Amino acid sequence: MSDLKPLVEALLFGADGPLRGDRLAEVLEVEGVVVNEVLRALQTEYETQPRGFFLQEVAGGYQLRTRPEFADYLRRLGRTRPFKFSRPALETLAIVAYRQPVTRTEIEYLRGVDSGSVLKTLLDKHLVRILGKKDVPGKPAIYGTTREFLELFGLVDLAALPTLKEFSELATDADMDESAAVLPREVSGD
Amino acid sequence: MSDLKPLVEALLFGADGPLRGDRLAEVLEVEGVVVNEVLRALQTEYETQPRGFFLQEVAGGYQLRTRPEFADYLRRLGRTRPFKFSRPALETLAIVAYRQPVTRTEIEYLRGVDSGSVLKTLLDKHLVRILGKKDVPGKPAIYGTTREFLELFGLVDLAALPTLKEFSELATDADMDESAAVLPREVSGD
Amino acid sequence: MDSFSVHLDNFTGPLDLLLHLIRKNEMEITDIPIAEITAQYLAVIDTMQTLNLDVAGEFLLMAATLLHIKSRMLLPQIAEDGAEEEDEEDPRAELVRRLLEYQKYKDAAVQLDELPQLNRNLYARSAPAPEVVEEGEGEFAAVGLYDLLQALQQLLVERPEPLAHEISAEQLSVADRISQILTALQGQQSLAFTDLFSAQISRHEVVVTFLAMLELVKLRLVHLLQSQRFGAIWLTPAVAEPTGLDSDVDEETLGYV
Repeated sequence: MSDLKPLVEALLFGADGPLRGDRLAEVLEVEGVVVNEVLRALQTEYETQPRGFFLQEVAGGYQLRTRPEFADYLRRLGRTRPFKFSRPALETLAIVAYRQPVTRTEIEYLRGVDSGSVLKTLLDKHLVRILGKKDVPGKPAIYGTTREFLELFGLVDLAALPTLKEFSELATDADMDESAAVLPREVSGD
Repeated sequence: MSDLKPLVEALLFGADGPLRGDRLAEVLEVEGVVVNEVLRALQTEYETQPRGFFLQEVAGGYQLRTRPEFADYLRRLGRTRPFKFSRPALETLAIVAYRQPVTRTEIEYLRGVDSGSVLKTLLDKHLVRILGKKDVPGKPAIYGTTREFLELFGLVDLAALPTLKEFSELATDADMDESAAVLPREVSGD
Repeated sequence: MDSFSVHLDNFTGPLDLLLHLIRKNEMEITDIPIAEITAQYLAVIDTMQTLNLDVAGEFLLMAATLLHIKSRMLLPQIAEDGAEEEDEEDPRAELVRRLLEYQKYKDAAVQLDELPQLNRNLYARSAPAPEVVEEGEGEFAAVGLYDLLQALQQLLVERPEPLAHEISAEQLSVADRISQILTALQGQQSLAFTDLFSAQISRHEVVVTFLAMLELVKLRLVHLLQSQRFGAIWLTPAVAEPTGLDSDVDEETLGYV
């Protein structure tokens, strides 16, 4: 088992996306339980040792990612630029994520505004996809989130989305600050 | 010094190529000698610990690379690299999907280019199949999509293919709306 | 009232603006003082200098909704037999439901944005190890229906004729609506704004109607009057015979195409 650790680390390191446990088992020609054991051991190791990265369970697989506390420095490298979500984009994405499968009409009823262009941008960015058609008159397209969406937000699956708060009254401005909380963080390297 | 190790590891991990020592010093805002010390310490660590990767000095910089002894396993990962759709393949597939039953001549009329090899690839991939012969002079083969096509796109049946109408509505809205750039890429400040 | 300093650009939509006004005034969601909130809402709309029409339509639609609720609140609910109707739902109920529902997703959007995000808070390796980069063919890369549609769309742009029949987005235009309103007004003293809509009207039509109405006011073909007592909007013809104009309103010049 212990001699598999460096090898699994190498595979996680070399993969170009999250690696599924069963894929690892296939490549290593070992049982899935063995792989899971190694993955857990690595996870513990990265947590207890002072490392630059950790093992994240994401989109049904496992991926090595840098620790969030180093984000400022990595941004200075200027390698990949983060998405900067507008508030309409985030609202629309949240509705698609939580309500999928959802039609454009439903999104627009919830938001109270036309959401065609926002939806198109989310489709362009591969965060939202067309799942098919709804079996109602007019056969509107139904939308859902993608694997890339899970990867972007570091979610194992849709069940890992933060729990929706049910409101029975309006939150106060202190509970939910209009602008400050929603505006994307400033990411420039200054 | 020792607290810089995880951070330097994160930077080496996240960089998209070899990182020069002076670039690291700049990002970390420390002296070059400090960086060199940390790099040497990491190098020793990776050699003495059972790790999946090592630090290689390359092209005037430093890069984390998987250990050569794991190359065979990494190649196994590589062999199942997903088949990426080329633009001609996607175009041809779209025409077959929406216009089936369709002949090669019709496909080529729409695309304006020879589509024989693309069509062959799609046949090989079992995404397109020959439905029969068209009852016109020359008896050309007529093409349609397969069950695998439906599975790949997560469709119950062909009727679940979204119409172009809804799609063009999204596209038109986006063209009209100047706020189409809802997800501008962050302009980095350095 | 500092509601005049509110900029519409700061709000993602009319529900967002309403939420802000309600919170700012510390109003009770289950008992919104509809007259007050309507006045404040309209004040914000009025002070808008630059009108992004695409957005404005929806803000105006909400204004109409508020005015409608206001009039229903003032109107005593009388049933056929003259007795007070008790089962009648509060006219504000649907709006309250929508506000609460909207608030839920607005909050979810904030939570989503707070999640550690790839390439913002954490980074993965950008390129696979050299050993992995090797041309091979395995499974298909995830490709969405959207990509398929986009490929087709691109073809349509380049060669529009063959597949063009699939696009038939026949929707009511502002110019059409202007003609219809003028026709309806012919020979009338006035027309209730609500009479312009049937029960099953689509959201698109409501917005188009609003835009048409604004255009008619701008062209000085129609006056809008609001009755003191019920707050309903009435349309009255500004000219006796709006001849000729109902037939050749040019959509291009209106800028709504």
